[in-house]
Amino acid sequence: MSITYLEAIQAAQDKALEDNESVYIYGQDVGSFGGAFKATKNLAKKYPGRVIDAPISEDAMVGSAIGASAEGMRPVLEMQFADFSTVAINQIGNQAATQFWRTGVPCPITVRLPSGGTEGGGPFHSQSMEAIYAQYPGLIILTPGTVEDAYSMLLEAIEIDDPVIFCEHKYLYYHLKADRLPHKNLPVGKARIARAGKHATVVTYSAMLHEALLAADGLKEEGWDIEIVDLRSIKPIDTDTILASVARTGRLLCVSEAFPWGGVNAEVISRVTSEGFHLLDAPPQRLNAKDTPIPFHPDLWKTHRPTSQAIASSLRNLLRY
Amino acid sequence: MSITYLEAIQAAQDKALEDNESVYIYGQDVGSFGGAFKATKNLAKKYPGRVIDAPISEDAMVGSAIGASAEGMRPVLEMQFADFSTVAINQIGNQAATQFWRTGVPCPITVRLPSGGTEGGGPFHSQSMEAIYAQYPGLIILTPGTVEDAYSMLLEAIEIDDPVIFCEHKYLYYHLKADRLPHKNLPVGKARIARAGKHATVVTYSAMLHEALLAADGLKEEGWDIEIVDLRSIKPIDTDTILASVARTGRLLCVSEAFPWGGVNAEVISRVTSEGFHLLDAPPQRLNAKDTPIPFHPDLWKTHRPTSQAIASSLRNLLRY
Amino acid sequence: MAEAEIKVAKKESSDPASQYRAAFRYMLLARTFEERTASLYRAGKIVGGVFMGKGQEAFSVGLALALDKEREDIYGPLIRDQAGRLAFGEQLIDAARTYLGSVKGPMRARDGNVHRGNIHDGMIPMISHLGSHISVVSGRLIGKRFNNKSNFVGGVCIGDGGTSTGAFHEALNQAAVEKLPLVVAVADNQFAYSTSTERQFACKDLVDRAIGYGFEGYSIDGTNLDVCLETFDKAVNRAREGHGPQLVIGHLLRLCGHGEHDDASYISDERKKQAFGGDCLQIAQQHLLDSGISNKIEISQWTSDIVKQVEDATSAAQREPGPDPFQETWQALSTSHLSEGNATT
Amino acid sequence: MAEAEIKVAKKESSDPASQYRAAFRYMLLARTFEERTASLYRAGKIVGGVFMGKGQEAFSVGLALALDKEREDIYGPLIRDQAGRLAFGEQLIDAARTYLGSVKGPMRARDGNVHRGNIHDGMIPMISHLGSHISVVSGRLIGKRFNNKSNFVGGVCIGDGGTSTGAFHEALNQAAVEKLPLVVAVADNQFAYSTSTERQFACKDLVDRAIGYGFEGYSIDGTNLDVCLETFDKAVNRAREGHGPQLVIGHLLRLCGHGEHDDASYISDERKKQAFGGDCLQIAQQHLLDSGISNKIEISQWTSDIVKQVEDATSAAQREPGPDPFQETWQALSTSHLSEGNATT
Ligand SMILES: Cc1ncc(C[n+]2csc(CCOP(=O)(O)OP(=O)(O)O)c2C)c(N)n1
Ligand SMILES: Cc1ncc(C[n+]2csc(CCOP(=O)(O)OP(=O)(O)O)c2C)c(N)n1
Ligand SMILES: [Mg+2]
Ligand SMILES: [Mg+2]
Repeated sequence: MSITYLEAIQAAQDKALEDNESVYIYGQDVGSFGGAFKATKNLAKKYPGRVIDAPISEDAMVGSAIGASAEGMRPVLEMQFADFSTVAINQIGNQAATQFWRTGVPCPITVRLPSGGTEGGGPFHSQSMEAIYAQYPGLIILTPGTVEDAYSMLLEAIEIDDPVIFCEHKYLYYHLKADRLPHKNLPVGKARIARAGKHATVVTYSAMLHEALLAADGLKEEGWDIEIVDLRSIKPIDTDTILASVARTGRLLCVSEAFPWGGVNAEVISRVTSEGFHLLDAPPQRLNAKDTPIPFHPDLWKTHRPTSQAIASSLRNLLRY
Repeated sequence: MSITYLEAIQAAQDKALEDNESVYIYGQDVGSFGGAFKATKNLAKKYPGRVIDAPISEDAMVGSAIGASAEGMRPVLEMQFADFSTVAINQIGNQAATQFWRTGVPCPITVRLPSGGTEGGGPFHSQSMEAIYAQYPGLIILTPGTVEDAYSMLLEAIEIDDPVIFCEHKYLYYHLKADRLPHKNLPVGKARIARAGKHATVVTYSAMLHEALLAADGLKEEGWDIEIVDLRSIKPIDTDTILASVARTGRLLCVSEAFPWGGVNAEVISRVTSEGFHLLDAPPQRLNAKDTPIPFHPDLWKTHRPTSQAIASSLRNLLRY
Repeated sequence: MAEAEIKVAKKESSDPASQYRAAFRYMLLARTFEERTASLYRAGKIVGGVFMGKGQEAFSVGLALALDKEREDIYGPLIRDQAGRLAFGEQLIDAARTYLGSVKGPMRARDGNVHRGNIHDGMIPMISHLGSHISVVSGRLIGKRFNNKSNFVGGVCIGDGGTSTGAFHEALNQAAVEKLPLVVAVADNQFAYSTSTERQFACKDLVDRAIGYGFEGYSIDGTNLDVCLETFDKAVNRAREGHGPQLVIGHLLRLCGHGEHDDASYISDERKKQAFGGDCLQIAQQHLLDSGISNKIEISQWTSDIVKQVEDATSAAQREPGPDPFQETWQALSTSHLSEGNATT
Repeated sequence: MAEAEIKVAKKESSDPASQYRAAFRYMLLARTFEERTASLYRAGKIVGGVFMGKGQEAFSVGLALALDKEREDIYGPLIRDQAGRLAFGEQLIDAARTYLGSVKGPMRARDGNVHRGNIHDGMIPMISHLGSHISVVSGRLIGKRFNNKSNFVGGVCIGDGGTSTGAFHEALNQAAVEKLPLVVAVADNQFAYSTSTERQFACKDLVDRAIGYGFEGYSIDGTNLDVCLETFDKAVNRAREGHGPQLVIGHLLRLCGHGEHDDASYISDERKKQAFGGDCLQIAQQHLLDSGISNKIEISQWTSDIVKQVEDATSAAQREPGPDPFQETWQALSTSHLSEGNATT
């Protein structure tokens, strides 16, 4: 048997609906249609009345989920694309994220964001919004990069008593496969050494994990052992695991598909340089998408986002330092 | 004569309306009432039909400004509080910011955000949103920290052919005074050495500039000379001026009132460590607001944001390193 | 205590006269309390904005009195709903604590003034972004439906200006699609801050929006307590009985500045003489006297009771401690082990 | 070239028969072109989504033909407005270029497919977020008013699903307050992706929203070209003459999937047989024949001309170069000296 990243997301929702009566799913076309990407396939039929089509009203979708959560429900929202969550950012960042701190009443909602670029996605169906949400206090931001994490972290997200922004990567939906779903997995909050190495550390997450792994394979042939840290969650960030890796390698490259200003890479570098300055044998480097909207044309898109080639080239520079 | 930061903003809008027929002002209560903070005082009367009250529709406010700019207008929008621009973030980040890159047609709109904390402002009237907007390609983000900059940079903002997010600090509105308005000033894009020193560099902007200056005054008595860089604009960031300062002092503390994750401090530290790693004699440090919503109560608020005391204490640690 | 007595009057009696008497006393209590907050604000004892419901108490109390906490009704007040909050069951001391920064208030001094609420008690603590609380109230109703409850209603307040927000629209449409028992009370007080309604909307009456959402609609004189009580009673009952969402527009005038920092000099005296320009509290008092439902002596007794209540609450709250920054956890998450604390500073 | 000929017919003649003939040919051109893009999509030659206007061409062309570029009218099409785009003056080659990734297209391959437009030509290049282009069209009208222009109109398209967005609401309300000459065309094609209208709104007919905004409203059979032409003619004229914004709801059925990746199996055959389920193109063709406005021979000549035009445009666009990443400036700002370029990478 083999299961895709997308199927893992469907399976996690299936299990959550099965295990917990308080779970329901709400989003555009998630009902009998099964969602734009089929992440809720068959669920409406299997759980009548609990997988509900929403009008094109992202603000009201989130607002109502916040209210329902106060009645003991655990809503799972699907945004059709991460990009469209922009019109719900007020409910997410100002209403959901502040509720526990203001009132002491937790707000257990999960917002699924189909994120990241694909060929032909263009400026408004390709965004990686994790770093925008991460600026808001009161949110947990998950960025699974493997089939196993997509499954176990979504299940955990639904159980967590705080609002979770679940950034699943569209590029991985069909491309990524695993043999089976995990029974146990690293918990949310822990980063994973996705590849052990000794010459440099790459800190990355989501689809870029796989570009980094490819780059490391290539560099292996040149005699370099690259260690790769998969962040898994970008808020919180598992700084200890990163520092331990940098302590081993002395070199740091951060890779993210998001826009360059601020964001995960800058946050990781700031933590490492502030807490592990002495561990670094070379200036920490980062690689992001370019500072323009995300291009439609595949040739432009491939240049806009970091690729394994670009990562390898950055690593060579870093290793030569 | 003496003129406040707020009066400087009013004066800049007055001059822009006077000098350029294409300028108009649009925002809630900006008309005969003169705006919630009186930043458009008298302007509706002086420029009939060009200073217009908007309904409580921030999304439509920005959308219409984008359209009007394509007709040669140069709209200046007032958000009543920066926080409320959240519901316009889609028009700002996805519509205005992408237009030039997608079409080649510039989008000269200015969005004024009364930003930052004041006593009793609470979670929704105190936000510093500059680092959220800075993540979007296609925006220029200005953060004036002096009366002179408030004036000259707002005039420049209105002339710039790209969307400008003008983050004016409410705490400075009445507190900050200057003798006169400048005829000439540093252009947008250049940082300013607000205080020369040799033992450590503080990079900051907006209201925190004044906390940093106070801290530096205090440390002077302890024998330390602190250099202070006022960023003035946080996108673009004048990396050269920062690096030159760090080259002089060997020590870096970044201070911002915004939430801690990512943001200006992380971006500055990433640039400095990547390009000026060898200049640093100590790990770069940062000081932000805490990672919770902004508290209502003045005593909590003072602890939540960085103050001159907190800055001085961070600096002492940094200097002892 | 007079406050408790008002509540008894509300619950125990459904005869119109007692209801009217109770409603009037909530209005008077709200007015008196708000006037006290205004003077505390002017004295520098309250920070942040002080927004008064002066002129809207009848409309505000009308909705809240029609709601029933025992049936788990939900209430979503806004900035001018002191009267409604009290009628829904808010303790005066909690209002005073919130304004005065007591750490014992429901928001623990983290949030202030009109932003208070009590989620478990069914009173939504509004955030400032107008319109955004409506879908939260709807969500409460959706949640109750999932939990197989019935007979509940949600009542939510908004101003004329708030109807221009996208959030308002999405929430009303969603409520109609879900056929929720939601009553939306729009206090058309002719102004949003300084902006009068001609610059806010272009329909004749906001009730004209009801049909476009599939709501049942009511347009009423919001200065007339009788009309308010009757209309909300009807609307809440219709919602409870499954007739779907209800839109009630109350026509009235804001009899104060937007906040206490605003002298409202832009509101002309003529405006106050026009239709719906009157003071609902005075009108109600006159009605009490004219109809013989009450009398001068009783009203003056109520008044002095209320003044004392207000005095007691504010002075008690003032004696309570403010928050201690060093006792704060400074964690925005309930899941402590995922909270980063100061990782980033 | 037949395309140019169609345009002449539009401009020169206001007699209904010629207008109908011109409209029909735009519809046929749009249908033929979109069917070609669909097969190119299936062949893997087009990336991104392909969304067809099948069944909506009459409604789409109706608005666009009523607009007049010489009066600086503005047009804000959406994903199913190929017919309207062509009638407004879009060159077929530019459409083909955008789908096929030619760098010579108006979006230079930076953006694709339905997201094309031409700002200087008055055609708004939509972003994906539904509803957000309406206020941009309004802004164009506000800008023209500031520039003391007159007689201009803005026409803007949206679907039934798009009416649920906050952006839609804010824009319509704003247009009404500003009394803008804006015509909002809502193609109620019974579905938003897979979601049918009962899950989208709860009023009887979306035209019921007109009164709540202060718009003039029209609810029409969107499958009948005659009705579409006449209604939009009237609505555009009313807007031009200063009667303020107009809302036109067209009832019709989406005769294809949401996009070409979607087989639309959720749309039942009965639905297609119900009112407004017909194919506007077939209906118009029948009308041409029945009324004698055209005849089989002419229509078949038009058809073969159009097939050739479409073939020419798509094969020309396919021969054109794609973008060269190394020639790109990768700058999102027009102010080069403030552009950071790769400062951050
Ligand atoms: C989205 C949003 N924009 C702006 C504001 C600032 N603001 C607070 S109250 C107010 C006026 C509200 O008017 P209305 O809804 O009529 O209520 P009223 O004050 O008259 O009770 C404004 C503009 C806000 N709170 N939310
Ligand atoms: C704000 C927003 N949310 C979600 C989407 C995703 N989306 C694209 S088209 C569509 C359905 C649109 O339906 P409708 O408005 O009826 O137009 P139609 O496709 O029927 O022409 C959806 C949900 C979007 N584009 N924008
Ligand atoms: Mg009002
Ligand atoms: Mg539709």
